[in-house]
Amino acid sequence: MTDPVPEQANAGDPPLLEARDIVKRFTGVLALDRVTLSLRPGEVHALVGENGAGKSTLIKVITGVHRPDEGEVRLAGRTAGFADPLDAQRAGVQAVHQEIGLVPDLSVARNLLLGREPRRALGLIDTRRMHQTAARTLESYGVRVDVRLPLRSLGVGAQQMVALARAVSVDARVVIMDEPTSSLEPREVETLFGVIDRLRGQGIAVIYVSHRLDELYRICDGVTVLRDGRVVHQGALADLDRLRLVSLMLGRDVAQVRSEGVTRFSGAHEASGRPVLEASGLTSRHLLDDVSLTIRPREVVGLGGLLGAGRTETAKAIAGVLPLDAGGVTVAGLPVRRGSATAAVRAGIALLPEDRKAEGIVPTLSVRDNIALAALPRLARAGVVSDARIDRIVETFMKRLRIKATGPHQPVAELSGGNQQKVLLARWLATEPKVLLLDEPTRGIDVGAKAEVQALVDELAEAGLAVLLISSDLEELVEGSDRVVVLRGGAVVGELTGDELTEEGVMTTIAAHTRENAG
Amino acid sequence: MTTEQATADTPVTQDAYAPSRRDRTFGLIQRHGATAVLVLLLLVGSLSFARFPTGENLGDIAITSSFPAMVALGMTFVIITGGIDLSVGSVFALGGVLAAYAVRWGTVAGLLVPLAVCGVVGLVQGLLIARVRLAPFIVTLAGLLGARGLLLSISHEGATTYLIPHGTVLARLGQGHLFGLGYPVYLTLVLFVIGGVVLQRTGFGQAVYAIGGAEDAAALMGVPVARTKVVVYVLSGMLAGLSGALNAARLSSGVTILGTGMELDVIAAVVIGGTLLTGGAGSVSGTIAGVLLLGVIQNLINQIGDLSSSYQQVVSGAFLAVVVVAQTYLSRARRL
Amino acid sequence: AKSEKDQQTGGGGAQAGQVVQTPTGSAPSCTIDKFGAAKFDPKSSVIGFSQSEKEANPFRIAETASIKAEAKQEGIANLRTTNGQSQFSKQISDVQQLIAQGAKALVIAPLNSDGWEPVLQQASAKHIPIITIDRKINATACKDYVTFIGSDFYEQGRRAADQMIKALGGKGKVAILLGASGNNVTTERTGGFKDEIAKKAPGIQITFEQTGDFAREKGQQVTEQMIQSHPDVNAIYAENDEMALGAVTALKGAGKKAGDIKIVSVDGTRNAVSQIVSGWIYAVVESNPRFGPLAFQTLSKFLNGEPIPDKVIISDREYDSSNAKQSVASAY
Amino acid sequence: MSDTAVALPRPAGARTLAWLQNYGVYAAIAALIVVNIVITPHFISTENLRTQLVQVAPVVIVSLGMALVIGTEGVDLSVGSVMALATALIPLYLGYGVGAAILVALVGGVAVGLVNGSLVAFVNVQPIVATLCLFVGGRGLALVIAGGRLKDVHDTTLLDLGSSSLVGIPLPVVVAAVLTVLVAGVVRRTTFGRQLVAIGGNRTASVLSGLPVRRVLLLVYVLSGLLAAVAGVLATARLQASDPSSLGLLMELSAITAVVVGGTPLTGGRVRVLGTVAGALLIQLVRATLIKHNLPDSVAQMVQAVIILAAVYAARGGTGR
Ligand SMILES: Nc1ncnc2c1ncn2[C@@H]1O[C@H](COP(=O)(O)OP(=O)(O)OP(=O)(O)O)[C@@H](O)[C@H]1O
Ligand SMILES: Nc1ncnc2c1ncn2[C@@H]1O[C@H](COP(=O)(O)OP(=O)(O)OP(=O)(O)O)[C@@H](O)[C@H]1O
Ligand SMILES: [Mg+2]
Ligand SMILES: [Mg+2]
Repeated sequence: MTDPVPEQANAGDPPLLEARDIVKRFTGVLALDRVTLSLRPGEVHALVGENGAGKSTLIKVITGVHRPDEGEVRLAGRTAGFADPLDAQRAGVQAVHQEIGLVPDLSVARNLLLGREPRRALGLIDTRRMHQTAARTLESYGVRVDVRLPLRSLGVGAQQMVALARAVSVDARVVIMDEPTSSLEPREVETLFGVIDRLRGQGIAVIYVSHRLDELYRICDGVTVLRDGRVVHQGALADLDRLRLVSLMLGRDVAQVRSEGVTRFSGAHEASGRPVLEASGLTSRHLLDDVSLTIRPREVVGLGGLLGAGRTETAKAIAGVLPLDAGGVTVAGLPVRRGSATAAVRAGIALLPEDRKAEGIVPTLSVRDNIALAALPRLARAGVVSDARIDRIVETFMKRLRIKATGPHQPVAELSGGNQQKVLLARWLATEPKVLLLDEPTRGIDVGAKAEVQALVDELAEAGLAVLLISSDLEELVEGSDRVVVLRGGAVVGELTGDELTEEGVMTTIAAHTRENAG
Repeated sequence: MTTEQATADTPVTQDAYAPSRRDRTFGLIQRHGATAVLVLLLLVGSLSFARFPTGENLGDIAITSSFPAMVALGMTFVIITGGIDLSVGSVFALGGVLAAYAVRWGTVAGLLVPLAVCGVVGLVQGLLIARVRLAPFIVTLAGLLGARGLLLSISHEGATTYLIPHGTVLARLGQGHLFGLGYPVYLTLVLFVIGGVVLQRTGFGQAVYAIGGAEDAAALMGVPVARTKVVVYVLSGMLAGLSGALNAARLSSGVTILGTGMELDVIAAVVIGGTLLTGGAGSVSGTIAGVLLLGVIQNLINQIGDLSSSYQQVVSGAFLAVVVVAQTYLSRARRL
Repeated sequence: AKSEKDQQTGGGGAQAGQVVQTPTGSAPSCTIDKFGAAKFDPKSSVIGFSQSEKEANPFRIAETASIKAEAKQEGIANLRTTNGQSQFSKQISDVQQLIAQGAKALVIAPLNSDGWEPVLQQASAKHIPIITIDRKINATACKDYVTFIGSDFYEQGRRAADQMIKALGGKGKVAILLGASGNNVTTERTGGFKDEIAKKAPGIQITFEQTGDFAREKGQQVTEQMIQSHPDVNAIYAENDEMALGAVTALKGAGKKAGDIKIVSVDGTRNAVSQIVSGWIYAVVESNPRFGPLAFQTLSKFLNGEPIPDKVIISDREYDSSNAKQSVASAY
Repeated sequence: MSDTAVALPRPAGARTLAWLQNYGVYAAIAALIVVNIVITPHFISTENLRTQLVQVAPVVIVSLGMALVIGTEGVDLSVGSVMALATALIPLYLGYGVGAAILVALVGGVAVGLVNGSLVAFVNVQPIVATLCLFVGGRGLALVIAGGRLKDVHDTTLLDLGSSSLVGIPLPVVVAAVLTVLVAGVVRRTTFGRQLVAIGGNRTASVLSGLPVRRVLLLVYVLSGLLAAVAGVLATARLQASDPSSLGLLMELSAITAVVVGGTPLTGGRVRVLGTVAGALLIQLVRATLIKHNLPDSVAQMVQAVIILAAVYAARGGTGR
């Protein structure tokens, strides 16, 4: 392994990493079109663009996952051309990929240390030391778990932290982070920024991909804006203001972007009537403790809390997929059969899961079939589906959500993350639900699409839906919700409405209870 | 490590994340469900049949199970990577025929030739699976046919059975006893211990699990996916060949009709042992329990005595169902 | 070419029992003392019978039934039977288990001739007499086992060839439906047939040989393919009756008439013999499965101290148009 | 930017490549037919065509059910035993008429499917071991029912099912064709069909989407059992005998191979009905070619291995692991 570059970076240094005229085609898609990018030691470089712009693809080319069709990758002035990720890692190029890229069934410790486990005599793995090292490392990232548990038992956010810790804790010269914060809490984000600052100090170059613009401005030096696989802007981030950046990404002019504001929530809807959703006393051992909440039509209720607070579990419990020890759910006054997702869907409950890949998309199916999936019974007569009706609904939603695909028959696995998210949203909207449970709905979605999704949530609420919004993006949570219920350790610890409903308010509620119970 | 100092002011989480005792017991049973069922079955067998718990009978079960066990060891590795090896039955038979054929050049040849040839069979399969990216099921199905074809051509369409002469070291290896147990039993135990250590305590073992758990992620984490897969199939081929060779030594001859249908028994044993066919999870201790379970079931059916062959099959299928259901219930993972 | 002697050996009734061929190998010489076993009373002892294949074809059904019936008749209360289900490893462990269960004598229908080493070792350590039926074990008689009772498969092949030569008048093209690959029976029935044809009828060519796995369906399918690729074949030698019957179905399906293609097979099942009557099959060489009487008779002789020959070859009958009609009832 | 879904164009070259990957099995069949026309005497004849189609019909029917099961990321090892069970049941009930006998045989298949399906859907047993139980026990049961014996079948109506033709097409082939169309229709046009591939593609997502996962799984195994029973009935009619000891032996391997060669990945989430039929045809052609050329078993097995690999290689990309 190579040693990290020790000295501080300065402008005169040669580029540490360079991508030159990279072209990458997939069957039918030109994902990268002569993309050039160069990084100096100690530079934190933002890579931004709409969903499907080619960010992840560029990263995969740099780390040897994909072979470029044209162009070359150079490391410290020499042609690198990594054959595979292992090759890249040996040369000191580490990446945290967008879809986490860990092995869910392996234990946390093994995931963290895979390939560099502490050894004993005979080269055998020293399990005890491995667990200690892992626990210690993770604790420094604010994650305290039993590292012997399989990774899958952690929430997405904690998994993300494990992936980060893994990438950063080896000798690296370049660290690439593809949307590392998409499911992190403010607190974890701070931890992460601390880490990045340290990397910068050690002369390590960082490529940082995120759809959260304020993060970019806080830590990035340079920026590359991609649109449809082409570089549309490159330079220092400080030279670009936010509006200009967004307009570059979206390819729209500044004036138009300005008129659209930060979040697209209008807050125009007014909750009314009897609650559609009433969840009472939801209890599941170790996970949920007597959680009750109600949502009225035209109301957006936010769920706040730290990672592992039980927000996802609450949503899953309502959707009938989490085995419950006690408690129940009614929709429009009618009880929903417990532990049956089918019954919940039929009652009008829709859950947009947080883990898109594992719980959302069906990768073998087309965009069309993915969209139609949950609504099939409605689109069929006597069990025979009507292609015409499906086509109509699919077309409607592909337009309405502006899903970027070669067509309805493109395999959904080929779409960019953001577009996959839109497909899932379309799947649920097609069922015409009464209650919409959104678990991190804008996770990994670009600014344009994010605004669209937010507007859509607004619009849906206005149209009479009851919405439960789970988001790690506090701004989104506060702006989007009429009311925020705060969870901790699987129990409700507070509720904020009206004037209390501010980012600070939510933070204090969480923090108060955390401190209170920490001892 | 480049991260030294931590931002560890207040930890985000509480001790709720430490597993409860219940969870840990649960995990223990989950990992050893097959063993639990095996113990149960041994108890039932001992109580029901006086002739069952004798040293001689148990010794018979041990030696009879040792050959499929070796094969199952290789299969465990294969299945944990998310693959499957249907060729093992044919390769097992091929190993035996080769050993009997090659023993004319000495015991070493009698062991090395089958190991080498069967290893090559595994290598070819592994390359086709890992490099050419063909489906393991199909590749090893072709291997099943190919290895059987090879065996038939060596033995003149099965007309010639090569013998392993009495008194050769090879024959003694297969037939010798120590404390009432055949040598192959000890060898099997040693192989399983090594297999367990390799799987749990080496980088290779970690790679095997990682590939089965999420192949793409494993590749992203820098696991040498293709190489590991190739090695796993070579291992499976060699273990099947070794098992066949030792079995031939025990039988003193390279019997040509062995091994048909063996692949399903072995796969069943591995899966009953708690290894997931989808890959990523499993253990060699489970596998040995699985193999013994099948052996004990067979033995118990014979203890019953006078069943016609058809009833034997029915009973054996029913037994299997009970065992499989029991094992599944015991090791049921919590979903979602 | 019949060397039949009317020495009925028990069983009797309408069903034809086995007939010992004369001369029966070398002179009887194996005694219980020479073998080294101790005397015991079979009626009160555990006797083990290990069958090789499922009782799912007429031969195995008749064989097992005959053993069981005879044991009952002899008053043997403790007959333990196992079935190897066509898996050789299983049969080996079956027999070991019989030994562990205290069997005093073993009757074995081996699935394979080789590979009996562990069983023979265990048995000889306990001086358990073994009688193998229908297939030989490749080992030393009167040392590793007492004796073998059964047909001579090679001879069956030769006799089938003789029938074939008669059917074709010494000239023509023959297809062989082989038994399962790697099986001793297949090997010997093929060897005997081919050797005899080569020796006696150079005018007969064997132009096609494919395995039918001893099963009717496979025999039918292979024959269907053969009819089209080798339309000039005049005769079929099927290594068991089931494949012959499959061939008959195939020929019927292809619009052939009875006797267009001569079929000779081995086994002597009732179905096959009745097809001789209807003209579809030319001749069948019998392989008599009723081993019970002969096996237990041999065992009791042995236990009485009488000398036993190292092999008891039974004389199988032949069925053709001359005797098929009267014999259908006595076929198995 | 307009308000339409953004359509990205796909070049023609990519389409050809994708076609070849998806339809390699058809290319392999075509190649094999050409080779046979050149090297095999009497290959092009209606009799030969008939023989191949009639022989492959039961395999096709079983493979259809297998394709559905594999689509859900499962596998059904018990199909051969179901055929044995069906064939064993027929002679018992022929006395009540052909219809009754066939009905009972089919019910037998459904019963096996229910057991398999329950184990998989409700007990969560891995499909390969769940169906292994009846793979072992089913044939035993068939033999018990049949008293271990092969029985000749003389009922002319039943025999007609195996040997008569409809406008020149043998009846078993007609049945297989009709069932193919039906199954293709189920996969393409019904809720059930869409749901089963979704379950195979991502079971968790299917649960979360509210699909009746268990019901669908149960039904899939029932269909597989039913189709195997149909194949058992046809095979009985053609063999003119009920032979539970050997009917359908190794059928599970043939069927799985047909399905996989036809482009359905064992990892589930996709079902190729026509590909499956083509896969069965390909295997049939390979076997026929080897038999017709009278190759010894050793060579035949090795050649078969190579051809299967070649076919899958050609269809690579369509198959998963
Ligand atoms: N394996 C693949 N096969 C075919 N097309 C692909 C593949 N991977 C990516 N693409 C296509 O390449 C383009 C770029 O995708 P990429 O994942 O790089 O986008 P991204 O910028 O990372 O988007 P997001 O912000 O949503 O993650 C998209 O149009 C996508 O559909
Ligand atoms: N930071 C962490 N440290 C330790 N364990 C964690 C952490 N985050 C999550 N977990 C584990 O993951 C499980 C699920 O947490 P998870 O993300 O996802 O719950 P959640 O409250 O729904 O979170 P989110 O609000 O992010 O959806 C928790 O029960 C806990 O065991
Ligand atoms: Mg991306
Ligand atoms: Mg969550």
